[in-house]
Amino acid sequence: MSIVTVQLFASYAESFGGPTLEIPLDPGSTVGDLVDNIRALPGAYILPESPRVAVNRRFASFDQVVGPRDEVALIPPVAGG
Amino acid sequence: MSIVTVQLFASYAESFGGPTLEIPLDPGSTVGDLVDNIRALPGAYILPESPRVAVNRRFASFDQVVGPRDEVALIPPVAGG
Amino acid sequence: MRRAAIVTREIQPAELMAEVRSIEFGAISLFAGTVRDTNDGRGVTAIDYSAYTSMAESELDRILDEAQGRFGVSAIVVEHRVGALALGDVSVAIVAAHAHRAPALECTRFVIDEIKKRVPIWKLEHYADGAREWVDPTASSGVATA
Amino acid sequence: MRRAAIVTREIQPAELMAEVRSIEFGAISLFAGTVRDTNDGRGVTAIDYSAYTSMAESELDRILDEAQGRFGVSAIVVEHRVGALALGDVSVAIVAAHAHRAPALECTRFVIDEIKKRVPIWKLEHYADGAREWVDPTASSGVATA
Repeated sequence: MSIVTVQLFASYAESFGGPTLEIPLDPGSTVGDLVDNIRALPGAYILPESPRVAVNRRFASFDQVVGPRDEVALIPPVAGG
Repeated sequence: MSIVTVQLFASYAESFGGPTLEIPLDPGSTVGDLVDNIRALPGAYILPESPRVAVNRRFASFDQVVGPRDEVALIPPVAGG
Repeated sequence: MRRAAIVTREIQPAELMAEVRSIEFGAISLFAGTVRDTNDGRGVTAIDYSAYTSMAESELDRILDEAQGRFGVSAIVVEHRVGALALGDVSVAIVAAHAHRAPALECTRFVIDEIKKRVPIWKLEHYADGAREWVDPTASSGVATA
Repeated sequence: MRRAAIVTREIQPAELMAEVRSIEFGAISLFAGTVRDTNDGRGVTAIDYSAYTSMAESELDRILDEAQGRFGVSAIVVEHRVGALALGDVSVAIVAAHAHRAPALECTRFVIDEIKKRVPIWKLEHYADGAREWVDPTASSGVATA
């Protein structure tokens, strides 16, 4: 079991009450497992059915393996421009 | 019989050797008649099959009637931008 | 704000943008045509632009009318320069502003495309080999510069 | 010249144009997004933009890579501003230059469309009625501002 730090921004940071989450994950866990764990937390009502997750500054698929050395972020609906 | 002044520009002015032509026309003549008369002049080799003609600052069709009170111009292929 | 002009001085794109800018709009699209150093494979050293000025301004006005009808863009400014232009000089600039980006972008494209089809402006290109030629985009070898 | 940046200072579109300008190019296309005073029918008084800056810059770089591949445009600069923006402020500017106009225009449009889909930037709108809301273009009532 290790801890993955997840960065939060904008509406997600407000909903979860801070700029990061510390999520415990078994080795070999995927982005999908991470999202499942996050869904159990208070504030998770804000997440859509398939929230976008970035791993090492790229959008990641739910089957991508993720661990404590990765830079992980939950990406709210973007609204640039 | 009256005289219609035709403005020339760019390559047409060079080909006909000046900025205007004075073309005699019968009353009720059309743009097509005007072009036919111009074709008889030296320098007319430069004209394409259907040269563009402007009457009163608008492109005109060959069946439009034209007379000495109109502002008439022969428009070479445009190349703005 | 709607304005179309043939000018003999330098075109300042930033000033045209300032003309259309407003807090009602979220999008500004600008297109600038500049004199480049080659055309159709030949080295170009300068271009003389000339126009049938009064008709060119009327035709530009008609194009802006049509653009407003098609895209609902009321804030649009276009200037086309004539005279002796050097490499890099701005020959034409179009700026359109709208609440949303699609109409602004499409309007700008429409206006430059129409200018190239029907505004009575001509260019005499001067080439590196000393030749000069009137550009004829309708000729088989003709290639538009911008 | 290719550059993408998230900035906190005022964006100067004319300076971005100067960066891409060259006598090799005949066409410059610029798009600027600005803060407008209404969105989805509500009066807007200001917008706070925030970003996941490092990823936003990487994602902008990838978009410019793709644009270069699609349109052959190598001269392109994009800046997106973050922080507290006032009405009328430029939030984003994209400038592309190319020998010909179609690639420059299409490149600019592609880049702004992609920015709106996938660059991690967010805006918190402040409304005339005192409310504030994170803009969500994926929500049913969401309307893109520019």
